[in-house]
Amino acid sequence: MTTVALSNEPPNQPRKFDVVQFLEKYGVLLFLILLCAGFALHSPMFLSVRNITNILTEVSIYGIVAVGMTCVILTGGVDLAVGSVLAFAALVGAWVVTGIGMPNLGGMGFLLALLIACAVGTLTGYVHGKVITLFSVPPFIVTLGGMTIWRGATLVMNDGAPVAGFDAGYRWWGRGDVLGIPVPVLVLFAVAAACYVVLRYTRFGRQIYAVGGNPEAARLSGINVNRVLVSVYVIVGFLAGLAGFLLSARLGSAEAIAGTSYELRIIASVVIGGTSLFGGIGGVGGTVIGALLIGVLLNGLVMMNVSPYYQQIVMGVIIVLAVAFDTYAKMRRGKR
Amino acid sequence: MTTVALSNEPPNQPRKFDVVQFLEKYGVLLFLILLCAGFALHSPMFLSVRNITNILTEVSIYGIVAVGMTCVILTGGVDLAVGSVLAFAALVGAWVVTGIGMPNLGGMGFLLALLIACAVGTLTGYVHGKVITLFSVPPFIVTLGGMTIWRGATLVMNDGAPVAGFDAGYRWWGRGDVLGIPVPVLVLFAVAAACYVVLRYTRFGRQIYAVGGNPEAARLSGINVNRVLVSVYVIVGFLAGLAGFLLSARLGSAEAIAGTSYELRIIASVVIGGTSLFGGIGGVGGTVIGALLIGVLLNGLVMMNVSPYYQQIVMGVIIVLAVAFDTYAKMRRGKR
Amino acid sequence: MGQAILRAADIRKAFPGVVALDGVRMEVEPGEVHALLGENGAGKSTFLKILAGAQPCDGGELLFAGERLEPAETPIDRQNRGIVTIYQEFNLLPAMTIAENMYLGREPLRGNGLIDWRRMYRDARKVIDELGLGLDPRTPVRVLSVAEQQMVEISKALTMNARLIIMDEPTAALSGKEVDKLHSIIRDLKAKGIAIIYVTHRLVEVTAVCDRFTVFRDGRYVATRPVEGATVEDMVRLMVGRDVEFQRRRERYARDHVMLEVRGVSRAGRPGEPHATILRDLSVQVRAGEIVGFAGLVGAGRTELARIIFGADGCDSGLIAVDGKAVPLKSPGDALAAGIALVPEDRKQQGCFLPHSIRHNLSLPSLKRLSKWKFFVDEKAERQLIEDYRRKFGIKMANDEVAIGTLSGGNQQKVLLARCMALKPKVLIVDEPTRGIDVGAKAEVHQVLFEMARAGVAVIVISSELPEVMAVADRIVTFREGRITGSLDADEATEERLMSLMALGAGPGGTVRHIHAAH
Amino acid sequence: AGEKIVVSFQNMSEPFVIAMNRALQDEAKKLDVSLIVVDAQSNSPKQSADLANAVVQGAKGVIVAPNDAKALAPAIDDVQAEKIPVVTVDRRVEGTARPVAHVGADNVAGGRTMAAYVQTLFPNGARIVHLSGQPGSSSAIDRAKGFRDGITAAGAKYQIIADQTANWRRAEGLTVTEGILTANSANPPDVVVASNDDMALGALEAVRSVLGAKSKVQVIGFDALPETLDKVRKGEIAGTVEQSPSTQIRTALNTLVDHIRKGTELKSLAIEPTLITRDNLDKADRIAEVN
Ligand SMILES: Nc1ncnc2c1ncn2[C@@H]1O[C@H](COP(=O)(O)OP(=O)(O)OP(=O)(O)O)[C@@H](O)[C@H]1O
Ligand SMILES: Nc1ncnc2c1ncn2[C@@H]1O[C@H](COP(=O)(O)OP(=O)(O)OP(=O)(O)O)[C@@H](O)[C@H]1O
Ligand SMILES: [Mg+2]
Ligand SMILES: [Mg+2]
Repeated sequence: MTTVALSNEPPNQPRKFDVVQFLEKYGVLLFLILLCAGFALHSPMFLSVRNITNILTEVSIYGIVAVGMTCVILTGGVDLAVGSVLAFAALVGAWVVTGIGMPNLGGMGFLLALLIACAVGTLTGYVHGKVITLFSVPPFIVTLGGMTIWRGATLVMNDGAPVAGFDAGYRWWGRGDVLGIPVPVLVLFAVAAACYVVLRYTRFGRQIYAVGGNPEAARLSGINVNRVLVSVYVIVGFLAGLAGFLLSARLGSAEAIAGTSYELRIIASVVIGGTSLFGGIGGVGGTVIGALLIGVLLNGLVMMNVSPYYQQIVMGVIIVLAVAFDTYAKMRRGKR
Repeated sequence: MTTVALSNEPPNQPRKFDVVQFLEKYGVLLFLILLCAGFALHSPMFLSVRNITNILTEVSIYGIVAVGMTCVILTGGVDLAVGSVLAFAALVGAWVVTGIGMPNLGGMGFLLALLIACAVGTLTGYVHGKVITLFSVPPFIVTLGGMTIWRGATLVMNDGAPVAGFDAGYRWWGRGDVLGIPVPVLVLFAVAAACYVVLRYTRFGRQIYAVGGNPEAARLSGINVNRVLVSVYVIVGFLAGLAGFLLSARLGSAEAIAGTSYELRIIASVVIGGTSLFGGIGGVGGTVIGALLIGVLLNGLVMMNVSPYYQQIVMGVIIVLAVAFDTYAKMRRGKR
Repeated sequence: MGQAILRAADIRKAFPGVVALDGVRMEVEPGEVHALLGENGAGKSTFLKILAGAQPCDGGELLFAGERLEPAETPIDRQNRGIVTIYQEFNLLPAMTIAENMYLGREPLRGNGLIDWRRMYRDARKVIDELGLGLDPRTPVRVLSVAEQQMVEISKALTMNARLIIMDEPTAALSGKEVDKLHSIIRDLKAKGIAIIYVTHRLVEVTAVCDRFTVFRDGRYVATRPVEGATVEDMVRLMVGRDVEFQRRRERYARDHVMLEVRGVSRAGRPGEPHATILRDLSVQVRAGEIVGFAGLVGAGRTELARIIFGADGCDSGLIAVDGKAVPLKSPGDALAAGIALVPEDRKQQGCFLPHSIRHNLSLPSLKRLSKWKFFVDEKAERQLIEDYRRKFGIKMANDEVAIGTLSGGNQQKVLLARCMALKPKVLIVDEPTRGIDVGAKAEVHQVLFEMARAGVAVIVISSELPEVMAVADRIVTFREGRITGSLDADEATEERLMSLMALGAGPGGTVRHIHAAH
Repeated sequence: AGEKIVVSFQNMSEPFVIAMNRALQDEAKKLDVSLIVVDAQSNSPKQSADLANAVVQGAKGVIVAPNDAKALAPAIDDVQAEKIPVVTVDRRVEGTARPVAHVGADNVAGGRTMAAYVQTLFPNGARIVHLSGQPGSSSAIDRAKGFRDGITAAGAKYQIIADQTANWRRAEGLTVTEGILTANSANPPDVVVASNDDMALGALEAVRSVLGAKSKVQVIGFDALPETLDKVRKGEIAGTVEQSPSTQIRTALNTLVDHIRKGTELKSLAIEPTLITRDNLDKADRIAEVN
């Protein structure tokens, strides 16, 4: 990647709002809107409330993890283990509550599952972060290891079989809604908003950017680089656990193979959203747009009845186009 | 990643050979040797010629691609499309020669398949490189797109069905041997040696390091950065095509799903071998060791009949350990 | 006047929000050393990058040796024409060795087309020795100090076949001895008919080596004059557009209270690590309100000691106390908490977050103070802070949201200084604080250091410019080969006395090195 | 074209599914229905989303080859709640609110068929190498379960000496088997049983390369791919279990279309897994594709 230094936006916003500038800044968003318009023209049901709800629900699961992944990538790291952690955390949670007999808890068993899933996710993230910082092993390797380790652990747990049989309270988290908005979508909004605030308005957020932008300068600015690094892996682990719980609630079963190859889709969301894999540049707004782009593509191509094999081709082409368009818009903006 | 600086060697060699220093420099190699010793103790057949041949043959297919991937990663890029390109190139090659009736070419049909596979691989790499440089889209996105595009194309080609029925000349490339050394292994040696020489003894090799180490400095030193970038994707594409041909020769069929998720194993080989994902640091020697480590693990754990679920756990742990050990050895070396 | 080798006319260049060059011109003759002067942000580096082909210009005409230079030409095309550039910000590859950097893209080849490593190292060694650098060409660049990196850049330029060498602030990081060496090389080059464009903020150097000078102000051409007959004051007046007063002497604010105590710091060198000088039993006391200058040749261990005090590097033994309390030597975070602040010498590697905004760069270590509800950044207070320092230092910027990487070198340095000032430290260590800062701003920086001292801060100034150390410090501590060799009151310090303390008994190359044990 | 039918497959790069899809396209032409085929790429959430899309797209009927027995239940409930008839093929779903018609073979039974065949081949006992599919996928679990249960029931003279996975892949089938055969080269196994044909074909390559072309080690597969059938005919592979993909999907489509057009009841149909050996090759679904 040749254009690291100059082509990018400082991680803060202009003070006055300007539509053209906004669209040029979020070229992918513009592209997404055009894409949606295209799908809507072709298939009238695309913009139905029902379909939009479908898309958002589908997006929310990996979108939640992608928000956490943004923090990790901002530090110049990566987490390949998210898919496995998602499955592991959900399975442990579901296993414990169904194992000890859920109804006994007075209908609140799901809360226990939620807590356990999040705790497991957090813990795995902590382990990754500690190994990365203590032994200075590249995040790619540590989380690649984590990816197979937690997947293996998931398979061992219930001998590869899924755990099912949740009560309505549990299922609500995946299938319920509040004022018509599905619960997972609400969770995604909440998580994205929280992360946005953290990255943009808090000291910790600034530290994340600093560590990714120039680790040595960050250290000399008094930042505890290792603490920041561990924190971002903890965050993404926690969110993977949360997403795992929501997914199991949505599917009504916690599968051992859940989230397989999610890591790529999640990292893609982040990168499509303009966050640099080299760290220090990007943000959570772009990630949500990136996740939506993938979700819209997956849905729209099916709606248009593109044959599955061709779908893969079209999907690849459009993703590349979207990012190329984004770069072009940014360049144009730089030229003015 | 906070520890970029420490873990690396300038790409020039010590003048005198020193075993301790060598082992500290190649900590992963030492680890690999210890690992082999462990397996050998446990399962006597591990060190049999037969088994070593097995391991080497298995390693050679993805090792060949990993050599090319080293060049890509040295420039700070990545190629996620290698698995798909491998399948696509092999299938096109096999499809053409079986389609036009192989034996007609006087037993030399396989040469045509080899040529076609390499050409297809080269072409896809060229496309990736051009898109990356012309539209300044991050390599991650372009090759992620490529990954689904070429896989889709492969599935479309023969409607997802494998192509089989190769003659003996074709099969020789995957199953034959020269003086007891399997052909794919010889190819790996040749490819690795060639790449080593290129990286170490040619201007082009230096340019690869320069582009990865500091693209701006490279540009100001008069290096045509875009040309170097396109070249490395061409190289890895070519090698993926070659590996695809060898794999189809080995299996006796070119499958549409060949090489699925190979990209991760290949990138892992490179990173385990000490090449930095940020570019500019590393080399092909480490990559071969990394590929061997993965191959030995895959084989050794099966030889020991470790249950598949636990295999994944053990595998993850050992890979992280190996790299941690490597970092430790390098640090120790720095301290003396 | 003879035929000009370079003629630039009406060069224009705008960046978003800034007009960097507004129709500047310049003429250089063969064998001439032509100084290019101007305040920070005047557009010097931008102009030179356009000459070098590193940046396109928006308009104007360039003639080199009678030929038109096409705007589309790349650095390599310009290099082939014989225009060689030493950029203000280094462009070295840290993981590569000195020789590899020097010959990057032009490696000597053997008959079979493969790189001739042996010859490359031999040739590199020759050039390095000519410069009196005393470095092994196999040393990786990442372990070099800033001064050494600068010398590598110069060596690299000397290996090319040049007709015009562009030097953008080549001496900003060098101490007297290296500067003299460079000047003698420049004279050799000049004798060979090679033209040189020389940018510096140390105006005495202009008098020493240059034939003519051209001044830019705010992206505009001001004047070209012969050096003969011009005084430093004349140059300053042209640059700034008014007279600048230099404060020669000032009051002293030193109190009796010892603010910083450094006792018995020792450290064995670690090959392969940056900043690896051996330190032997260093002890220094700095009182509240006192300004202590560290003087020494390149590699004497000044930076090393500063980094140890700041907790950035470890040491084997020693004690640091601030205000009577011992400080753990663990991390910069601890040091900052104890009230020690450091402006590092390498602004690109250790100081700036290049793609981030000026605001984020300036306020980062002070965020604790600038926060509300514990975790949140108080952006109003933050903006106020930036505004204060923008005014105080005259930082030239479009607004505080632009990336620091787009600032001129001198302005970046000002932001980093402001960053440390904003911390309101008890102990302030500045390593080459005025590196790349123009004369006017330099006086302002000194003024700020005095203000800090008056407020009771203990200040350590490391500078390779002896006149600067002598002008600023109350007391000067001299270093040689990782030892402290003396401590002189500013009143009794003369350049001769300092030089003898800094260099006496030094081996070839100024210091006894212990590098490259890596091999 | 006629009614819109949505067909959701679990993974369209699996040879078994590819065969199903071919038969499906053919049958759809005959019945004059308009098909929307979607690929879940082994991803339950995606398949759920695809089913939700089916409703939006206005499907008149839905056929699902579920990626997971349990995870698709809610999505199928949703489809049925819209009064859209659903038929599952290949695998059953569990835990739906209302029963779902199923046309397919039982993978556990298929596994048992393999175990029975091992007993037929080696009445005096055998040393067995077992290759299962991708860990966690439900057909892998079921086939392995049926097989292991069958072998355990057959007594101690049948011994699984190595139980590994090759992730459904041919290349892994080859390397894993090579490793196992080398480790046991002092006392080679009698038979390699693989949960799909791709792995079996890989294992066959391994047997040949480690033990030579004349080796007596038998290989048993699952799915009856044309490539395998060819090898069965040549005597290189002992047998393969068939679940008649084309029959399954044709029956499912016909049942569904009849229900939509004529209001007939949706009936489940169990397809018995059959063992294909040299003796009954002609019974194989795809024997026509073998040249
Ligand atoms: N890439 C860029 N993007 C935006 N503005 C830039 C860029 N490069 C330079 N500038 C602006 O152009 C102006 C001139 O900068 P330049 O670096 O040429 O100054 P200079 O004369 O070299 O100053 P100094 O003495 O501090 O090095 C400055 O205001 C700077 O902020
Ligand atoms: N063993 C070694 N290996 C490599 N480099 C070494 C070694 N010892 C010393 N050096 C070099 O010498 C430099 C020591 O100089 P340091 O920066 O500590 O002193 P200084 O007096 O501040 O000099 P400067 O004027 O360069 O700032 C180190 O930066 C390093 O580059
Ligand atoms: Mg400048
Ligand atoms: Mg220094």
